Amino acid sequence: RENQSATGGSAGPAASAAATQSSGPGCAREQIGYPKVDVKDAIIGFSQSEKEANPFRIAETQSIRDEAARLGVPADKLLVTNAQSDLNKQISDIKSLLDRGAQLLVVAPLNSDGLQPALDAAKAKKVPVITVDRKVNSKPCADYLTFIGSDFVDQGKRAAEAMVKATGGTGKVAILLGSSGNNVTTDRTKGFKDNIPAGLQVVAEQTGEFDRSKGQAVMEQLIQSNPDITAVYAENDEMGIGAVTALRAAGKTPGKDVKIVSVDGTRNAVQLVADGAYNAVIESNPRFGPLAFQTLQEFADGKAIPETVIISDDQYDEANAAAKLGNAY
Amino acid sequence: MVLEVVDVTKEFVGVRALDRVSFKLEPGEVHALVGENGAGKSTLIKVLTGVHRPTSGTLLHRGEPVVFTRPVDAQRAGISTIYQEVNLVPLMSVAGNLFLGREPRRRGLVDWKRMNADAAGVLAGYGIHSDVRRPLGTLGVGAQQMVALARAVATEADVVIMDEPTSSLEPREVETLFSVVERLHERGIAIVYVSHRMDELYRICDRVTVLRDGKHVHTGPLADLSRLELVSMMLGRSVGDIREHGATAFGVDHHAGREPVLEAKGLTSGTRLSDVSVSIRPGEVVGLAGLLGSGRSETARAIVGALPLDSGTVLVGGAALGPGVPNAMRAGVNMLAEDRKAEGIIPNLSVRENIVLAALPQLSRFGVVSRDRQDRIVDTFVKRLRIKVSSPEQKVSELSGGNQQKVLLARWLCTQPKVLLLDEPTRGIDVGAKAEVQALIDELAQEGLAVLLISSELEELLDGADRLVVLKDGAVVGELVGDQLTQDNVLAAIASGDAAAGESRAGESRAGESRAGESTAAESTAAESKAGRSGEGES
Amino acid sequence: MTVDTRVRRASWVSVLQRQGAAVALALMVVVAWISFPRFGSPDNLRDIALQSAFLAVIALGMTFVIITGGIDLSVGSVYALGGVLAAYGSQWGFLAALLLPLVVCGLIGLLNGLLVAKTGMAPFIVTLATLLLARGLLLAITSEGSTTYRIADGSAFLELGRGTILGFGYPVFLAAALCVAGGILLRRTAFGQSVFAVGGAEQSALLMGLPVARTKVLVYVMSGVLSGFAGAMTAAYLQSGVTVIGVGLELDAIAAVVIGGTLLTGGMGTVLGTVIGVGLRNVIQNVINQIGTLDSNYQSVVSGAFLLVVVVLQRSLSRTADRR
Amino acid sequence: MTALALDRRRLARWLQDYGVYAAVVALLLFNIAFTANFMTVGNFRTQLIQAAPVCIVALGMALVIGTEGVDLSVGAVMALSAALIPLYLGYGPLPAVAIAIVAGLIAGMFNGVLVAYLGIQPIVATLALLVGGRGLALVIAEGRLTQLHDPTFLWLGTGDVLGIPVSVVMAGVFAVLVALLMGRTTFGRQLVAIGGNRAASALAGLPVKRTLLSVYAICAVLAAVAGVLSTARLSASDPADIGLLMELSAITAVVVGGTPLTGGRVRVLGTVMGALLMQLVRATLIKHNLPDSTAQMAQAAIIVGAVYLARERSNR
Ligand SMILES: Nc1ncnc2c1ncn2[C@@H]1O[C@H](COP(=O)(O)OP(=O)(O)OP(=O)(O)O)[C@@H](O)[C@H]1O
Ligand SMILES: Nc1ncnc2c1ncn2[C@@H]1O[C@H](COP(=O)(O)OP(=O)(O)OP(=O)(O)O)[C@@H](O)[C@H]1O
Ligand SMILES: [Mg+2]
Ligand SMILES: [Mg+2]
Repeated sequence: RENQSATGGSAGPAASAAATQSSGPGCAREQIGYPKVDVKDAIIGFSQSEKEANPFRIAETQSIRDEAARLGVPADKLLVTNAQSDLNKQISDIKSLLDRGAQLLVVAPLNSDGLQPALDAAKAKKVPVITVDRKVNSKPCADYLTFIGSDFVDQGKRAAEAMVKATGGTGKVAILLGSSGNNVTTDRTKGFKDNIPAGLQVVAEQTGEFDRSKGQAVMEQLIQSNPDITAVYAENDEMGIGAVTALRAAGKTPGKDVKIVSVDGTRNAVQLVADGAYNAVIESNPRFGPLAFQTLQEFADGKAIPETVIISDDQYDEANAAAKLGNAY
Repeated sequence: MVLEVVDVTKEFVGVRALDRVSFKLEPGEVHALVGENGAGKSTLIKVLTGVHRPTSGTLLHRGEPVVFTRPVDAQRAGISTIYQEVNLVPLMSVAGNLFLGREPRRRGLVDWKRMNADAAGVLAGYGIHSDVRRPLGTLGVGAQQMVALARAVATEADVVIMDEPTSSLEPREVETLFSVVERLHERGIAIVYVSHRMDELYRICDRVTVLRDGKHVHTGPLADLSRLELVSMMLGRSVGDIREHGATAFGVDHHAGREPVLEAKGLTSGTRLSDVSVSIRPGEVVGLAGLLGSGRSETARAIVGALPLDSGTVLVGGAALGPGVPNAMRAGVNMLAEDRKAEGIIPNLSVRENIVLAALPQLSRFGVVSRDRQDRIVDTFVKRLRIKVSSPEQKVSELSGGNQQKVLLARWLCTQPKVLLLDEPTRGIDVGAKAEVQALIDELAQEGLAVLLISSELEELLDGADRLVVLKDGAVVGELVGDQLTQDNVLAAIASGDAAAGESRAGESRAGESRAGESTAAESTAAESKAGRSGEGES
Repeated sequence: MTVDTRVRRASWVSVLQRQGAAVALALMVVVAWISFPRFGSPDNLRDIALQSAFLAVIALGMTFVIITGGIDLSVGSVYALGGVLAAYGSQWGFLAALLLPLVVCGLIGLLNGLLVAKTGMAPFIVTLATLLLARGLLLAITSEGSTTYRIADGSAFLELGRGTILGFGYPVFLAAALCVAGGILLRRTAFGQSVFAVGGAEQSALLMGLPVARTKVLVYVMSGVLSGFAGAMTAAYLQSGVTVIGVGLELDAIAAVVIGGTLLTGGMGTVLGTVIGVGLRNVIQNVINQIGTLDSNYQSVVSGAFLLVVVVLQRSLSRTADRR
Repeated sequence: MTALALDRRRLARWLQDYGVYAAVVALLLFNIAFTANFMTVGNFRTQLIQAAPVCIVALGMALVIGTEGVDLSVGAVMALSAALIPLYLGYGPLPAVAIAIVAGLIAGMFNGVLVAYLGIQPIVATLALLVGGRGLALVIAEGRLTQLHDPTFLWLGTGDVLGIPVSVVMAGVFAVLVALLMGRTTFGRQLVAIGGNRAASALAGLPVKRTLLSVYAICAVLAAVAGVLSTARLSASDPADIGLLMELSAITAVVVGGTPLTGGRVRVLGTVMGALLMQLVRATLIKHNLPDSTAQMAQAAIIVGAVYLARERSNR
């Protein structure tokens, strides 16, 4: 698995923003007749989906801003909106970005479905759209340019592999699900469940709504009713950390008695791995800035853009957590 | 028999409100239903109209056994009712209330223009000349009662039940009501009439049924009974035991102090009050006289700080009162409000809590209330005012109307005020208790309390007050003292300067008539023609 | 003073009183127009109208419910459920896509209505329960939210959400038509009168022989059907039955209704006020977007502040009107 | 037939008064019979700890509901108090907690002024703070969750008093205080009177505005306390998520506990039971590992069932 930076030498957290480009016919500017818009001189719109109230969103927005600044895009040419978790608002946001003259769009979709009207509006104005972190169920190249992000099913699969490594392939696992109805939840669950051996038995699957305190509350209940749980798969770090607190309160040693694997790569979770209270964290990389701008520039330059650009996700475990703590967000 | 109940019993939790009561209503008669507060009159009526379902017993309508499960059933069967507490929709317009459920329509849609015109016409016939578009709740209780009357009479019915319809009406409105009763009587409609005012009963009723403690005591022609006999039957005491006094139990004059304890000067509030001044001396009972809507209640409310003033001051013991009720209360000025349902009782609290409500701060130390002292006070007043309760812990909303009124009186008396403003204090109270209340007012005045008395019964005012201030359209039009206190003088004072108003009112009712006529011509649906007819009938 | 002039003045006063929100909206629009050049652009106005349309349909039903003294917290979930059902039904054609959500959501409304009217349970709690019920149903038919039903390209049903006249989307016209019909229903029919009466004084309405229970059931059914219809329109607009929409929408709808001058305790309110309330909400949101540079966390602070200013303004306007 | 009717009425009355208790007992029995490892001290501890914050908020909410109001801002107030704690924890746990509670007091007074003095309908007045308050909390916290390490402060979340978790003790103490407040003080009696008939209370000279102001203040202070306790338990200040949807949980607990939303009555012990019932429902659904869809529908059914039993019946 590659962890090398595609954007070159910048050090620090951005270092893990690498891409493994998946295949596909490729989408070139001439082919769809979009105008050439140079990234440095363009008005760029970024539509964020939720409040910047968790590490992932904070890092995501920051990465876009940083990269824009690095490329010398003036502050007033980067328009940023936030849909506050309201799908209709995100559509309005995107339309208003177009209205305000955005020539290139980066969108962090709130949901995989439902952005069609906004994409249509962009298409009508021949504005290329890159969706980051979440793929939309529309036609690439036609409705939007490309998707840059993680493969959530793959994250689940890697979590399963890490879990097998931590547990030796046997035990009773509890899954702390993300919010119901969210496709990230669906994918991370599928990837995990499809890839665990028969020896690992899923004894409980309950939603912690991606929230630390709910994760903690659910875990507290599960330890009481299933005292023999030996592993926890949390679909994000926050719930995993909540589980750690719950396990400690119940007198168990997280990381030893009960193995914990989660997805995200936030600093708090990686710290726990380094401390030995956690077993593995699969990164979900939020640093889309460099890749997104690079892709837009390549599009402007007439290169064919693949329909999916998978950002590389790192992985933290006992072996590397302490060393890589600086990469966590 | 239009309507008959046989052996009806109605039990509430802990109370047997009706105990094997039978009652027969003949076609075309005006049947009085009398009894003390809490005797079960309202309950019987509610059983007749499907509000309550009897615990046992049968109900016959034109000889057929019927079960009314909802008030609508009774209405469909031709029974129209005015309940004791006004049961209309306060936020809805006057016209909307009047025509609710039978709105005039045009092309299937409610015809507001015609509805308003019809309503104005109908109500003018009842002496109500207010804007029919304003919310009903802004009318006084008396005016609301007239609207309820107009509404009940307008529906096609062969039985009309009236539960204390005159309790807040002026002599003039009472006359209007009687003429309505007369007309219904002529049309052969049977009427059940509940009232604590003996004069009224003897004037309009043919037969009487007496209830006592939920039991049937007597039914027979009213003319066969003397007042004294009737009262003794109601109270369950022998004729000899009942003291004979005048129309009221008020004694003679009080010995009023020299300096007024309360002086209200130049009270002005919007269109409701203009420049009203009243002063009361300790030990004096000042009456406020006037017609429905003349601003008597408003004056009392303004004094106690419940009505925002444009100008004017209230002085208590020479010091100006701050705005708001709590300030007035701190200065010892209390008001008994006229509308006991909307502004009096706290329905889901117990009788005890309702009584001590205003006196709570006095009954508690460091904010902690003393149960003992509460119980003592409550006990005293329950006995003294003869409040009929199963226990002081009974919910006040479960009491009969008259008993609720007594609870409210007790609430104010136990705060030991300096000035007491009483707006219709004896409203709905039975004869025995009424005398008690009147004597109590006398006694309190004797002890130096200053009282402002508002009453729709002129005798009560004339006998009880030492001085009478006459109001008209929110302004003082006369003041009567001593020998001047006669009915004629009051009416004369009210009549003075009546010319202008009279003119405009005549104009309105004419407009109402002609519109009602139009509507009959423009018949297109059955509902329309029905509404048209009813409009015509009343105007 | 003759009755006529008195009548005229009273109604003028009450118009002003009721339109506190309208004044606030007018002010808001003028300020936005002056401060933000793009606010007045046709595209922006069309977008505001379209966004308002969905909420307006839901708030219309809510208006009726609130005037009867009730409340319907289930609208957000029912809206989402309606969208999913419409997308699901679209595989069998236009009619199925339209009827399926209307019927199911109407049934949820009926359940609300029956529970409220026949058992005397508090509407707040009944509809809170059906909020959960509708979400649960939605998750059940989408296999815990993992299946998303998409409306096939070229399906006739898509037009419902995406067709335009003069650039304004069909939903705008549909919402407008429904609101006009709703206004007439409320003001000009016997049903409307009993809605007011039930909310103003339920006991009295009962004693006056009005069909109290039926009225209550009907308003909840209306609210359910309208929310379902809004969901269906949204599905057509988004081209799929999105599972994550509608969370917290009930509060938006209630706020719009109340800001529009409808009394939460029942007995008073207008459809026009509600429409204005909905407009206000979306204009505020738009203005916040126009400001642009606001940090996302500040955005909610600002919208809270706006909400506050609007209610206080509306309240003080109606108070001065009251004093007259 | 009469006797039967009376019996049924008595049963109805009994259910109305004790419905929640019966429901709690029924659910306990169900769990004892069908849930593995239910009868353990640890399990009961868990249930009580989890119910405590909801219970504390619900007590305040019950007072507000008693005045015919509602407070939607409790969750946002929890977030505000949570956001403030890390800022002042440097000065020691006591000042930090004090500041968080003062913030609650200010928020409550703000609501109270809107409702009592400006006459704005409670639901919208408190909605403004619901929308804005959490945003403000996030602004204060710069959108970030902050891990807390002060052991004295964390003791609030993990410590015991006489073997009982601190938060449970606090909930108990508050329940007793609120019960005394309602049963024994002028304030309490005036509160229900105002909820029962505001116009009449005003005319009876009760300090209506002051009482309303105090009630909203108390409610928000209790919410702030719950925010502090939850933060300590989470050992992190998480203004983005703490107290999310708390307003609905609290209102549900109050109503399930038998306090009518129409005001004029407050049932303190019922409220505590309501909070416990909802906690047990959640626990049962999790322990039986039901999928979210079924869990939500089951919860709907249980709420309706419990409130149906405890509903006010008309006396006809
Ligand atoms: N809903 C109720 N619950 C319990 N008791 C009730 C209820 N309604 C009436 N009662 C009781 O029934 C008895 C009869 O009351 P009712 O209202 O019929 O008296 P009334 O004759 O109309 O008196 P008044 O002249 O004061 O109006 C009273 O003792 C009253 O307390
Ligand atoms: N007959 C009427 N015609 C027009 N308006 C009326 C009438 N009666 C009452 N009103 C209106 O109702 C409002 C309340 O007056 P209210 O009836 O309380 O005065 P009041 O003098 O205390 O009479 P009462 O005590 O007999 O009810 C007033 O603003 C008045 O304009
Ligand atoms: Mg009576
Ligand atoms: Mg009066």
